[in-house]
Amino acid sequence: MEIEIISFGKISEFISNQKITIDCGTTDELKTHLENIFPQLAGMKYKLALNKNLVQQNSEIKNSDSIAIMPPFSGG
Amino acid sequence: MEIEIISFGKISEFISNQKITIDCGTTDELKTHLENIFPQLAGMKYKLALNKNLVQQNSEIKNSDSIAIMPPFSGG
Amino acid sequence: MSEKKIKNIFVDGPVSPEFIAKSIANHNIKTEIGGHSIFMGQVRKDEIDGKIVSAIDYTAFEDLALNKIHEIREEIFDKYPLSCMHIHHSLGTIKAGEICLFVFTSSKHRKPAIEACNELVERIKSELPIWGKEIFADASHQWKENI
Amino acid sequence: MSEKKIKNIFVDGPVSPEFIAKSIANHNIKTEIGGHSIFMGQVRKDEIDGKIVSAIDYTAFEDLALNKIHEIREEIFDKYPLSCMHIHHSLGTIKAGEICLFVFTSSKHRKPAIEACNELVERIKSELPIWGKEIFADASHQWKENI
Repeated sequence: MEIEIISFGKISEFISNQKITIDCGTTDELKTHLENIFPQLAGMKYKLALNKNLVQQNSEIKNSDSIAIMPPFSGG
Repeated sequence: MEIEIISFGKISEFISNQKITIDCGTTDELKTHLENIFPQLAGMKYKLALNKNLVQQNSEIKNSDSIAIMPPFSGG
Repeated sequence: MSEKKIKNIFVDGPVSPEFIAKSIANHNIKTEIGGHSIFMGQVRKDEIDGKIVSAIDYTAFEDLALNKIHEIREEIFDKYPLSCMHIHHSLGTIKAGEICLFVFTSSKHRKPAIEACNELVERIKSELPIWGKEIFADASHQWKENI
Repeated sequence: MSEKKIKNIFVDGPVSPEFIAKSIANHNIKTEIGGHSIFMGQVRKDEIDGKIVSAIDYTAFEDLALNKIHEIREEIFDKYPLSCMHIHHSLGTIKAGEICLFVFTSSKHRKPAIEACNELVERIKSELPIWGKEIFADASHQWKENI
């Protein structure tokens, strides 16, 4: 299936917004996959959002979902 | 000896600024004296200042000293 | 940044929003500051026994108050790493809705500014010889009590 | 005073002292208010490894941030008896000395305004998907980290 990847902050410097095709069906599986294809991500703290909701536990991904990859927040 | 009395807030409504002649030599004695001549003071919380310094313990009064009589503060 | 000279904190009448804006704007050259904390006291249109407060008339024992706030200022500067501290209290008649107290602290990181501001407000209310007379719409009055 | 519609908190560029003054002035008709608490974040000209920060460039995941701050807003209104709550965060390039965050709470008595303001600032910094890129005078950069 195809999902959309958007990235923010420091992570946007090495992962650009793009569509990718994946086999995996959960956010935990996606993390492993992302860390394989973007090795810089492996050493970093980051959170995912699935369709604009912060991922707080392993969640199922469906075709056409949007996944945001976010480094630690630094507003204010 | 003669001292100057100044008063503030609620207390200024029944004790006007004035000079009074007293025999007593300490602020504790003065309090008793003031409560005798101004009975309304007896039931109230108030603090004294001697020559613009808050009286925190019994202090000696000298001729021409200035005594401020102050009800609880309500600034802000 | 302890200051030796006694600063006046009293202003005649309300503290205006324009005055506060100017005070804030003055800090944009102080580029070591990361956080500002402000407290403002505003006169409330309280209802007391069926009567409406229309204003508070503030008086102070000014000499004593200025000595005391000087002492407090030094203590707060010693206790917290502050860049700036500004305190303004109104005297005279302040109408409901107007600002009668403006406390403004600034520091590199936010916490000292926030804590110093809170502590200043508490100390101003409990330690400064200032009195508020609540004026009702019918021109009667009662003396305010801080709780 | 819980609000149902999602309010925008983002402003392009710095929060100006005039905007803050106007925001304060708007409250003089709210005569049930007795205390206002304000926090302002200002961009610091930090020196990092010998390089000077000249600005911070803020970006956000706006949809997620606005949903989250809406949730926070409701929780804070439920927790404290507030009359008003205003939150503004800058996006884009904010120069050193300029204000990038403005949080403003008001209540009848001072404590709820003060506590709500502090709690909002902490939650904004830790829970909103906003990122600051520190731009150095030589045009290089590093990503800000909140401590």
